Amino acid sequence: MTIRNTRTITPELVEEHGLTTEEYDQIVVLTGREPSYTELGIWSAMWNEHCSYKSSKKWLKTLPTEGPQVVLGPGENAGVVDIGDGDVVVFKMESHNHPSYIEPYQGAATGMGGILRDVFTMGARPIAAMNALRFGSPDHPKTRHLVSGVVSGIGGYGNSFGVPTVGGEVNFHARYNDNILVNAFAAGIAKADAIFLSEAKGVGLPVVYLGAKTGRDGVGGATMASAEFDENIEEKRPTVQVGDPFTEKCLLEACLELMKTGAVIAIQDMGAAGLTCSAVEMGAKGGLGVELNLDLVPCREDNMTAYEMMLSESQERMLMVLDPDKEKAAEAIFIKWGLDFAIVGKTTDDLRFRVLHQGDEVANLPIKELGDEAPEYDRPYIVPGKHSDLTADMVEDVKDYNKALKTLLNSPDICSRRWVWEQYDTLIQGNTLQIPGGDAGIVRIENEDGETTGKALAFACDVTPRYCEADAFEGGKQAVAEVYRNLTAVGAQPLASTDNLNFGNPEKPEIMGSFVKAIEGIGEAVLALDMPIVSGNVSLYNETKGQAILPTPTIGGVGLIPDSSKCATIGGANSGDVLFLIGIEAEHLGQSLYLRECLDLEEGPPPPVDLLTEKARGDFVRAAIRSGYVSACHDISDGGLAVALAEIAIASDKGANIDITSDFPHAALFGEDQARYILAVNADYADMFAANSEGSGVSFTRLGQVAGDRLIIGDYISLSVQEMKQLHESWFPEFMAEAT
Amino acid sequence: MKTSINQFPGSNRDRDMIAAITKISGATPQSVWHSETELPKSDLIIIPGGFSYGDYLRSGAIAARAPIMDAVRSAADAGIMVLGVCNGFQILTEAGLLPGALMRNAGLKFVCKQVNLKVENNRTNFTHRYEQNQIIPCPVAHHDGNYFADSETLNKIESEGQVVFRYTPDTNPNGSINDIAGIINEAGNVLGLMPHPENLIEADHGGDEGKYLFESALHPMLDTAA
Amino acid sequence: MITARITVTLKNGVLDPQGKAIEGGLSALGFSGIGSVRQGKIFDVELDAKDDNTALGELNAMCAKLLANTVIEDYHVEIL
Amino acid sequence: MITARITVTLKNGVLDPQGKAIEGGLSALGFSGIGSVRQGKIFDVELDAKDDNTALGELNAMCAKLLANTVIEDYHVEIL
Ligand SMILES: Nc1ncnc2c1ncn2[C@@H]1O[C@H](COP(=O)(O)OP(=O)(O)O)[C@@H](O)[C@H]1O
Ligand SMILES: [Mg+2]
Repeated sequence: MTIRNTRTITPELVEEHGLTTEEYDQIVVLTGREPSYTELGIWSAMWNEHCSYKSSKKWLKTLPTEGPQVVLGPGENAGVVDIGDGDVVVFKMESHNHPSYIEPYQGAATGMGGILRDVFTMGARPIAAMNALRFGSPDHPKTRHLVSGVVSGIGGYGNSFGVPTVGGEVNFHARYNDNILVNAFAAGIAKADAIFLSEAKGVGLPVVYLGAKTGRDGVGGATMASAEFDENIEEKRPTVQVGDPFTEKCLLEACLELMKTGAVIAIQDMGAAGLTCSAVEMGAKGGLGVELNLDLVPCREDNMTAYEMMLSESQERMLMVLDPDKEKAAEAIFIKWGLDFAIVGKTTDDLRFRVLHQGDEVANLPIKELGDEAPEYDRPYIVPGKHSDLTADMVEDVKDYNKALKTLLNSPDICSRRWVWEQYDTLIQGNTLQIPGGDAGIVRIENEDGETTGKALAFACDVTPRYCEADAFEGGKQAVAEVYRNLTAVGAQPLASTDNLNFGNPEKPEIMGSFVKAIEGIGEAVLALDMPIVSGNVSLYNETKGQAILPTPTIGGVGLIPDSSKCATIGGANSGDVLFLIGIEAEHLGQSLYLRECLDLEEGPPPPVDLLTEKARGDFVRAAIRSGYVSACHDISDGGLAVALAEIAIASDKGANIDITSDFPHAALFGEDQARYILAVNADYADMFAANSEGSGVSFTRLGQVAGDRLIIGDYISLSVQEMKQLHESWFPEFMAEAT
Repeated sequence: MKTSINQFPGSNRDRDMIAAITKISGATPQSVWHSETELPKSDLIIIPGGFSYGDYLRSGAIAARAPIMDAVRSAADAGIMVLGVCNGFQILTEAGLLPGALMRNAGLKFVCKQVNLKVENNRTNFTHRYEQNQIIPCPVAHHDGNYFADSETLNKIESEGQVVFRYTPDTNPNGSINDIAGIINEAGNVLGLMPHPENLIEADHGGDEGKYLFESALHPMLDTAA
Repeated sequence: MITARITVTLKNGVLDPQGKAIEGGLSALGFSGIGSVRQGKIFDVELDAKDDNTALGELNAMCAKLLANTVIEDYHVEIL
Repeated sequence: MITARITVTLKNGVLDPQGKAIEGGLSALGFSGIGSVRQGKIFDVELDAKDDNTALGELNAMCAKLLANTVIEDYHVEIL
């Protein structure tokens, strides 16, 4: 099938391209005439929600993005943060939700590919990856298939590429039945003075196409859906892109080698809307025009038209502006790695985006307007109502706490994710200090000669969508706070964050309202906890048949561990250690997993987050870990104190005796009040630790001791570690093994 | 002792291997690109892990036919030590330097986890620093580690002490026949194994049991047969 | 027992990194004149069915439900 | 251009974990009466050769040298 440039523009065609009549009118004005078919494709690619952020821009601007640690905030392929000694960490998170629902393996694989490219385009070698996944209800017929495909797709790409996956999240909820979420995070390390940007500089310089060849992958998903538009349709082409991690690995090595030669003036990966988006962004950012000659583009398929080439989303490709003096050396590197290297155009000084194909000028558009002047909407919104109070005395007490803890440990959202992460290479590169299963993944930092520096980075990603659904503002705060806590719990100083805002249709005022409130909450929290947002991604319209997903603003965070010999993990508790609770006895059961898993209710407000308390306790815990006497640490989140204690016991393979009594044991055991940690402290230091807590004004309780092979919590709970481990480990593999 | 490391497009544990050898021997190994036809003078040739050529077709198949492999074959014939780890093991079997084949894991999934290995033969130049029958932990990370050989080959390698590492039966991660994790050739100078000793050489890795394999190979016993 | 062969191939236009790598591998081995290589799968299935027609129905259903990923693959069933 | 299909199957007696898993998957989906499933590969090759015989020679050589691992696999070449 070929889609010719001569198709006449009809209102239907405009609509199929996802443009409104008003938008189209503006396009005609900016083009100065009616656009050609290829031009329409280019406008629609640049002005769609995904590339233009037209519904979200106004609100994204309100997020705190600055701080002394921030080298480069949002706007480039990834954010850049200083980690001392001339090194920077480069990171971002991105969604590949819709493609992963259509074709879970390839969708997730190409999602990984895209985020890895974002990181190495900037000159950083990827050192860590994470993935935050949301699936529908476990009993939905499609869920297993999607879990299995997505996980093997992420593994298939990341393992072959060679980046360790050190963390992530998996949740199940019926609201994701028809819209799963696949958010992938990647981080890389570079030298602060060797960061590469997409801003083109210099007139008349060669624009070079790098990497894999262009096929019809992903061309115009929207137009493809209607069959009658071309009399020459041979078949309905799949719009699915297939990932090729092998080519991407070669592209990584070739790009890093190339960057060392000084040949790269500007570079941009081809992600969504491939050639169009990368060329326009490079030119628009640099205040330059770009001219492309499509006859020179390496193609995989015959007879590709201009429209198809401009809109193809074939993977593993890059565009760069080259220093012409270095052309030969640059080309040799790409030949060595078996990749395409083709000069396909040049920079110009006329601020036009011109595309030539077979002797015709198929597009001639104003580049700034394409890139920077996309519509921006202030969509109407309604702030969602709040739940009325749900105090502990209003919540049924199940009395059988053993059974409740067993239910929680064996529940879809709390059970061990080992089934998932054992399919990921968590060790490659030889620097992983903490694999998944702890609060944060830890990777030590090497210098350029491969020697360890003593420093390490910690990575975590979190959001609790059920909290966001109940109260987007508190939920947004909580997502940041939980990342902060997870990083702190391994001894890291949170540095900065990235966000992946997954919501439903922004044209619905309630959805827009939760989006706005979530951003407000995130903004407040990153400011208070000093974790500026340096990169991110927005994914809207996650909605099917009027049913939107739970609001899911995933936050990914990076923290610094200055001395990697001083970190804590969940599994380090030793017999005889004293267990401390940092924080106070829980009383909040609203939106808790106790409520959902034991009572089948999703009610009440989420636990409120007090950012000052969060910060004070975090600073205290971090300092304690760094002084070296904390043998294990874990924050308290889903499932409350009892689950957190069980997780430490399971990970450390040790029991514990905990001394508590409460008027509301169900709340004390399972309440999800925020800003709390459990620390195991060597008994010799326990008094000192208590005195320090006292002195710092941080609330704490001496819970009991690590001992034996049972977890005994007052008169409420007594379970063997063995049994808890079995329950915790078995849900996932049993679920995946079950017949559909 | 000169070590060289063969790199193919798609190799990705080459960096881990270079780091490990450098740490253990104090000298940086020489990297050799797959398109070379000659090896620098080496006493130990290592083929590292990864996904050479994407592991497309079969793991290690295309790499096994790369130009450098002729040089590796000649070196192996001349008695120079050759070590293949993970993808390196797959490449050595595909090249016919080791018997058998590595098939898709029985669970059909990539698996990355710690297993236990039993040193079945410590009388080799790669394993003399271990105790005979010593059980060591070691990580694996692969999709195709399910060792297979026909019964004749199997009998032979079993009876000649060519099975050097075995998974303990409870930790076999891939369904490999007889729990085989690593084998050596008849001459005793070519070893292939699926696990990653290079990712277990220091306290930060949670143990250093992998180091002894490299120390053995870097300080071979004089004149030993398998 | 009826014996059947199911052939699953990538749809046209879908990238086939395996085929591409094999092309490269073959040229490196000195084979020339190769236009393209596309890799596919076969499944040799033995099944008990009362006649070929019933078997065909079953086999097509197996493809649609499990053996082929119809988003990117085509399939073909043949009774041997 | 000559178009050929190469079929590579596992030798008898070589365990086929993928085939086994598919058997399991099919029964789980409610398909009954399945005796066995064995998975194999096909390569659709286009090549320039002066005649079918030359092509066959080339294709067989490709199999022996790269496309099949004769330790575990058999192959078959067919000109289409
Ligand atoms: N998709 C995934 N990939 C890798 N690791 C994961 C994934 N999902 C969960 N994990 C890991 O499992 C552990 C438990 O996850 P979670 O319950 O979300 O932790 P927390 O409550 O500390 O945020 C963490 O170590 C996390 O990194
Ligand atoms: Mg979490």
